[in-house]
Amino acid sequence: MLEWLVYILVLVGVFFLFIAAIGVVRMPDLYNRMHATSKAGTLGVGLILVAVAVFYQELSVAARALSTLAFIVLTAPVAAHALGRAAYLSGVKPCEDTYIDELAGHYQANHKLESVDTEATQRRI
Amino acid sequence: MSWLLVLPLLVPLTTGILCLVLPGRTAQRVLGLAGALGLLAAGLALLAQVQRQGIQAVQIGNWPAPFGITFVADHLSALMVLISGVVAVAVALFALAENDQAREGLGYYALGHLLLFGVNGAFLTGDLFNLYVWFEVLLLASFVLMILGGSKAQLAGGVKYFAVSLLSSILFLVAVGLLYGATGALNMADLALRVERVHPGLLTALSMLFLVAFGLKAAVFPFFFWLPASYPAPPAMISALFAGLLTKVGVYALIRVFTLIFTHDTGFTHSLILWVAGFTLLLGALMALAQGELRRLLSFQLVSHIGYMLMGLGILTPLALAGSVFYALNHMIVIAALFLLAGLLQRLQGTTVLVRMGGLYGPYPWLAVLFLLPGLSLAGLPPFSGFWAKYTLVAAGLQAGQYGIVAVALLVGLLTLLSMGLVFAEVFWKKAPEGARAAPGGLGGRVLPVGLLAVLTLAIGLWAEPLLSLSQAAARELLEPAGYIQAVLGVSR
Amino acid sequence: MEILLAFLVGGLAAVGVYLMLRPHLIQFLIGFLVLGNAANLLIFTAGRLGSQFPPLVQPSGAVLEPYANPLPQALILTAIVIGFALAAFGIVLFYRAQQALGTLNAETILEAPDVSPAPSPVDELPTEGVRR
Amino acid sequence: MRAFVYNVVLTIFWMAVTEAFTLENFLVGFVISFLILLLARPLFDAPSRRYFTLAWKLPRFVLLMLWEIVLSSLRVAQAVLSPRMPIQPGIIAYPLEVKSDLEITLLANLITLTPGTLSLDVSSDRKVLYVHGMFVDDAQKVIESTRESLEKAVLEVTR
Amino acid sequence: MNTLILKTTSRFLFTLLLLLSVFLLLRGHNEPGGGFIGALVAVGAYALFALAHGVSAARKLLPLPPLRLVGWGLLVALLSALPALLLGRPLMTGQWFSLLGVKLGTPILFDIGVYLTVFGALLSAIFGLEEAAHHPSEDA
Amino acid sequence: MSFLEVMLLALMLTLPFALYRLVKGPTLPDRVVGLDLITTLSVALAALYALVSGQTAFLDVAIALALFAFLATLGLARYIEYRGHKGD
Amino acid sequence: MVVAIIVAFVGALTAPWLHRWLGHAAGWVLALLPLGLAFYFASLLPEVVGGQTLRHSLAWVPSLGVNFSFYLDGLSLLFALLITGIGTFIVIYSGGYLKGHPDLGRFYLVILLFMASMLGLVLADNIVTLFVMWELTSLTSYLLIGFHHSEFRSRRAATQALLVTAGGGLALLAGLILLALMGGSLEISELLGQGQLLREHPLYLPALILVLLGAFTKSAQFPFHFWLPNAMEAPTPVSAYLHSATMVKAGVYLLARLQPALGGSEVWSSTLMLFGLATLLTGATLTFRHTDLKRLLAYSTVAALGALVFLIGLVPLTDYYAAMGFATFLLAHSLYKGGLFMAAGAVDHEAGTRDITQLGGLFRVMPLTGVAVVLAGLSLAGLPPVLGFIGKEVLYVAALQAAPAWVVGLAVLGFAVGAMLALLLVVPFFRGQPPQKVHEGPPSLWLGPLVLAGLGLLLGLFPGLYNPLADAVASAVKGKTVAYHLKLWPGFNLALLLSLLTVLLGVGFYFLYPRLQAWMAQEPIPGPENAYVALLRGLMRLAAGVERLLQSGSLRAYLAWIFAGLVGLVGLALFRGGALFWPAGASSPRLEQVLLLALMFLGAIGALRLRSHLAMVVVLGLVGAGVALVFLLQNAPDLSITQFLVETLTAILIALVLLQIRSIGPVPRGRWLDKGLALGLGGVVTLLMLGMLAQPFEPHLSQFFAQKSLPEGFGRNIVNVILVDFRGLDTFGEITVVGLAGLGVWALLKRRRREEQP
Ligand code: NA
Ligand code: NA
Repeated sequence: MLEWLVYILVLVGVFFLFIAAIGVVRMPDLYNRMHATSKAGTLGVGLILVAVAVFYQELSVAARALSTLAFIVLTAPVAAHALGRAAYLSGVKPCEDTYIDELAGHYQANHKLESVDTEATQRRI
Repeated sequence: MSWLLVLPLLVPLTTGILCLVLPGRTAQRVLGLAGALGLLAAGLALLAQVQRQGIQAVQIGNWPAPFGITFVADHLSALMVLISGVVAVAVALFALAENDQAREGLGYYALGHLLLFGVNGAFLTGDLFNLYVWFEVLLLASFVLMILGGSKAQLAGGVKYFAVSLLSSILFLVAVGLLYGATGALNMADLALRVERVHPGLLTALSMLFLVAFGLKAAVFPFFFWLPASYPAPPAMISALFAGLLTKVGVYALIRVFTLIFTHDTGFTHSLILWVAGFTLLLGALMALAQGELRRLLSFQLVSHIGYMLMGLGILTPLALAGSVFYALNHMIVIAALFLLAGLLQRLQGTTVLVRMGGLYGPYPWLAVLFLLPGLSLAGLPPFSGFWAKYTLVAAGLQAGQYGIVAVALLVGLLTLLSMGLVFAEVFWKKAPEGARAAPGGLGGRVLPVGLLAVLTLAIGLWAEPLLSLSQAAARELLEPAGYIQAVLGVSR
Repeated sequence: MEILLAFLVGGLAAVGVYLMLRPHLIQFLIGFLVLGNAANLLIFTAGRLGSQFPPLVQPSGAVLEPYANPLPQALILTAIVIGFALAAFGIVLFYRAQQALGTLNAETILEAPDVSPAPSPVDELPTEGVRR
Repeated sequence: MRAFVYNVVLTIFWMAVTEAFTLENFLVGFVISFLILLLARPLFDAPSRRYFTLAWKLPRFVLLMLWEIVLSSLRVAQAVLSPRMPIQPGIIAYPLEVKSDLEITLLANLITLTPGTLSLDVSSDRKVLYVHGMFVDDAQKVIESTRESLEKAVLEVTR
Repeated sequence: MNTLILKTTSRFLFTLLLLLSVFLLLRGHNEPGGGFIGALVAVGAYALFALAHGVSAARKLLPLPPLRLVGWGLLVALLSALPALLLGRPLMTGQWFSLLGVKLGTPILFDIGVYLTVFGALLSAIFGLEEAAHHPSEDA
Repeated sequence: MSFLEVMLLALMLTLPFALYRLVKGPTLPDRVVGLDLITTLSVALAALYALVSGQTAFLDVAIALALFAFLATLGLARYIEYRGHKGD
Repeated sequence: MVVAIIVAFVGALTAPWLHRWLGHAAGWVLALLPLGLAFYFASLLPEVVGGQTLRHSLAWVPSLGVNFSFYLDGLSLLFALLITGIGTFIVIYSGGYLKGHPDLGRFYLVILLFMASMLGLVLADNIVTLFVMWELTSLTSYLLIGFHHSEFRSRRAATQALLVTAGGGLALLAGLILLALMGGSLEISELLGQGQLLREHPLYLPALILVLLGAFTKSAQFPFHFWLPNAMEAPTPVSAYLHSATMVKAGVYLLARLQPALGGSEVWSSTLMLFGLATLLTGATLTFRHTDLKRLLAYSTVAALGALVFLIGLVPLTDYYAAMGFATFLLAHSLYKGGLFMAAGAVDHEAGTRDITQLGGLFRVMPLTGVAVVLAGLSLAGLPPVLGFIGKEVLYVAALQAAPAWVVGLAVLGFAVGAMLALLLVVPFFRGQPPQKVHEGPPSLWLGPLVLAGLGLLLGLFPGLYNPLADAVASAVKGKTVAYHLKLWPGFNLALLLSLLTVLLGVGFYFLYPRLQAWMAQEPIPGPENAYVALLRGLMRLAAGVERLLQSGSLRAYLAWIFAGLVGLVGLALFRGGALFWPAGASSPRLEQVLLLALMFLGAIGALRLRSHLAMVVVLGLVGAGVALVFLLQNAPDLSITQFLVETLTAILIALVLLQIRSIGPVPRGRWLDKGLALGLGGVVTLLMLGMLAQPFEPHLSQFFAQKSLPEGFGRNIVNVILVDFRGLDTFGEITVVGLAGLGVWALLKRRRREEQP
């Protein structure tokens, strides 16, 4: 019974990893690709790690598997943030379909970021 | 007495570490010299031990061979260690006078002794992979020493030295890996027994990898280019240390593996080594003639004379091998002396470019003597140590009917003599050119180590028997590996 | 598997060598790293493959067979570390060389900026007009 | 914080008396001593008492997060797998209510992990979080839903 | 990189990485890990901190300058090799004893030496380069 | 081939996608995303292999990778921030 | 005898100190050293003349069979007496000639060292000892010829002499070693008895050629004669000593010494006669070109050396005339030539010129020197009643006995030039006016010439004084006992007629000389020296060319050489040894791993076309990760972790550095050479790996580790136990490497920070 749970977890995990991979290929620009890895990727890995925890039914193994998951959850968004920000700063333009870009023009020469007049923004939308 | 065998390792290591840990300038200087003297003493003790009791082996970590790492001292190893101690002492003395606070602040003493740590490890280890590690130790230490101070020339030379060394490193690694894969062994004595089961053609091909990897270290044709590109760059004492020790490690490794492991097809491998030796000798000597700068000239001489050491290995008779060993030992002293001397001249005249030098014979006659002793020794003239080295090789070559290489060896002797003669004429005899720099200050304690080495080459020349008979003992052991294997593995072939 | 690895190692070695022969020294360094990977795979293969278990002794004291040959692993670990140290040093060396020499072109880093005439046994070296 | 230290000290004492220094025993001891401390809650001052609320807010928070991740992944999957790629990407400025470093960071990271949004950067004056959205058909809706679910959750845990 | 998110996260991840590093070091003799791996992770911790907060801030989190650590690491390794010599055994022969049921020995000490050396050396490289690469706009 | 082994193979089949992005780019950050994906996949592979082989030791690979690999992304991001996405 | 030689060397070493201490008187005191040695050797005369040979030997390098051994018979004794005897006067003469020269102390040192070496050379029994002394004479003469070192001409002459003589010495070394190998001994005295064996040995001819090369270069035989006149750049005492009586005679000595062992073959006699004659004629002919006293004497020396070599070639062909002629002519020449050189120096010293056309009327102002020149001139001309006459007489007798008539005729022509030279030398003393302020030099300058020339007269008048020693010399050269009665007046014979002819021709030449000289000095005559110069210029050009070709300065070229060497050597060995394998019994490929390997390869190839280095690093990250995954799937968790970590840190480091430097490479359009080398190397690596995998593998090491890891290493992670225990020393080295790298990086960067500070 537990075995089946493991199989399902793994299967779904692999599925999401596939989604992440395909997303990285198919998505139109960098920022959208990062969505694929940071979400589907995290989920996919997470499911497989949970499968490991379930499979061994040992506290020490589960602890390691779940802390791995925790680490990924901790680090993946930071990495995505750093990369997205750097890419934007270096001039990687969002794809043409991009609906709105409120960040445009707000980075100063020394990479400091201005805040925007939120009222004005809300009006624009 | 197993500690005696690891002493040449522990002394420089401890010195190097203490230099890293103790920041005081005085402490470092004292350690720098004490460590070198200690190494010399350790080398003497080890040689005495080997003399008395034959080949020594110790199983590091007490794991029996071939499973752990074995350290072995036969005559060859012990002699190499001893002479490296001599060079170390000379360079340490020079360094005491030469070093400024800046270089000491950059860790000169620690680096120097860690270099010696690697060199002696390489001389003493009985394990091929372990040898790789020692090579890397001495390599990295030498990289850092080479760029210490960071002048443009040093960086330009350092880049080339580094690049080629990387290549040799990886080559050596691959060679060890392949040999391990073909035999399952890493211990050199174990390898000597197991290579018999390897397909001979494959074994020859593997031996070629070692030839290239060690040939790069030894700077033989066609792998020598890095040496003249880099050795002239660092301060003289560092060049001297390198010239004295580093290429000899390559030569040592070649001698070791091509007497212990790859002896199945000497008709091919060792003939090839002879060709390599011949080209190295000739091209090195020729290119030395084209040099107008002393240290670059010496670098080409260094390359050329590596050929002599390979010549003995290629001929592979007891006398020839003894010649190789003796040549290597002699050359360590002589070339270190010459590079140090270049340092003295640099200090006196502010340059080592021959055309801008001159006029030293009158005011510095003893300096002329200090040049002539090692210079003529390098050319193989009596009554200096270099003569016996060349004599032995020539005699061995004639005995073995290898007339071609003997002719090359003699010709190169003449070219070397010409080269040294030209240097002598330019630096000492020629009038100082207009505006030549007047000697500032003086040379201070820098002269002492050069003098010691120069006297040593003369002393060995006059009384060659001890070192020659030791070299012969080394050669006998090399040609009869059973003793080595017995000492390491405790079994006979 | 071993045979495939032999071909992969050869292929990686070719790529590494090709990069090492490029004129830019950073490419040389990258080539070295590729070659290092190839070398590590080579050593790994040299210890033979086909294992099913890692070389860990079970708490019971037994080693599950066939275990992966631990020796090449130890050798590779050492080699990786050394290679890494070399690479780290090299990266900084190249950086400094670029700063000091203004180039990292393997063909233009000169080794004898001071080209001085060699003395000859039959013709005198010019002593006039020698810049010091 | 002090409560947590007490908890750990008690756990160690538990392990000592049961003479078993294992991970399992640590967990058992931790839970038992936590329950005991829960009884003794009035003995602690107000800031320390936050430890006990956190103890049950945190798991809820984590579960919420997991759920959000699953949802967002499904959304991505849908987008990735559909042939026409129905996305409407955009970068929007999200006016922050949270103030402290920890809160901002937590929120930003959560936004990245949750449906269709990805934090790009925080303005230097910490007033605005710039977010890349995959499905920005209505920016205001994105902002509001985020404020309702994520920012609230963060504030619950941190304050 | 001057970002709030990274700065905040890095404080937490720094300790986490250090913890992982010690974990990998100590269990290395029995499970995957060991001095080298542990040291790399520790270097990662400091590299992260330096990236987020600047090198000088990271240096303050070190008890000794990195190069001094190299010296001490090598010294520890050397000291682990010597007891055997004093007892008349070959260099580096492992000397073991039990403390509270835990098997301790010179090889473990040696691994700690490895840890310290690698940590110090790589950190000196990372810090040095970070300082060299320091960009004016990164001033926090 | 057991189910898990099939899954292992399936997981491996995601790598070509990453390779595509890696080689294709077009910008440096895109390649970094590719590398990031490879890291994530590697964590998954390590975890899955811990299942397939029955050896929990491989979980340690996953742990180390999970906590460490993002440093590369950070380092590269820093480069991109100051030197641009074209790589120079 | 050994002691004598050691005393000679040690005595020489004291010279600079004695000079500093004693000042001008040093020459006289230092002369006591050769004088004492001369007396010592003279005291051995009775034994040697009595037919005894003396041998003294010290073990020197016993492991090579090299002894510091010495052998005294008539030949070596004669030489020893010449060396020490003439040496005595030379030292005295030097004190006068170089009075006040700042380098005089050094000069004493070197010339006495030379004397000691020369003494060692002629006494040596062991061929190694002989060679050592031989090269020492070359070396010391180098320093002596270059005494006026600030002149380029002096330096060039010194280098030339060194190159020619030391170069010949190297050939000699090879020849001597061959002889020793053939004869089975390093002792000359033992080789002498093995002439038969040596001559029949297949290596006889090469050995002979090598020995002759050594002897001919040293003794300035054609075509190596040119260095000797050039060596006249040396101060006169040097010429008087080295270039008349001693060093240049070393080659002659050696030939005479080895005559019993090597002589007796057709090739020996014909070669020696041919070259001897050629040298004689060359020396004679070139005499006409010069007016410089020392040059004239130098060419005359060349001629005399030719004559001596010619005589040695004759020795096996005649019963004893040639040997006796050798003994006599050798001594005569040494005496008159030494005297003449010193006299020429004295004239130069006092008159300020050595040009014979500028000199005149010297006898009035320098009578003692004049007497010496007249006596020596008689000897040079071969006129009675001096020893030179006897020497030439016996020579003619020997030549007539064994040489073809045309050879004898040519020899007469050569000697006639000697007679002419004698006239040229003597006449300025009597004709014309002396230059102003010229007067006789101090005793140190005229004592030597006078004594040497006088000795020539004495022995000419009383040849019986020399006869016993001459017999001993001739016996040594001949290889069997010779007893010949030397007389001043041999009676009328063909030889006497030839002598007369010689003198007449000489007088004739004397009158032709002014015109001939003017004509011959006009155009440079191409000779072997041109070849020497061309050879060396060519050598230097070749050297520069080779350097340009090989040491081009391009790292790429160096690497290409290395790769080419590697592929070539390994490829050759593989194909030659037939080591091409397709291993059987490898583990079966697993699908997911095959996929992984393929991806790694594609990634690596894909990275090659990128321009950005960092992009390349990122793409190659796939290879790094792939390797880690291979390790993972092959059950090596430690490796996998390490690989991942290291790849990550490497990427960080590279990114950090590339932040600072330009990192776009040129668009990689590779050279065919690079591609070929890359493919070649890849192929070779694959072949090697396949070969390796085909070998049976023994896992004995790993089995041991697996067994002992827990029970004796107390660790369950075998890899870690190997690292910290089984092979802990590797790891020790490894961390040293890492530490050094850290130190290096720090040193590199620290320097930079300092530079940045103002
Ligand atoms: Na190496
Ligand atoms: Na290691």
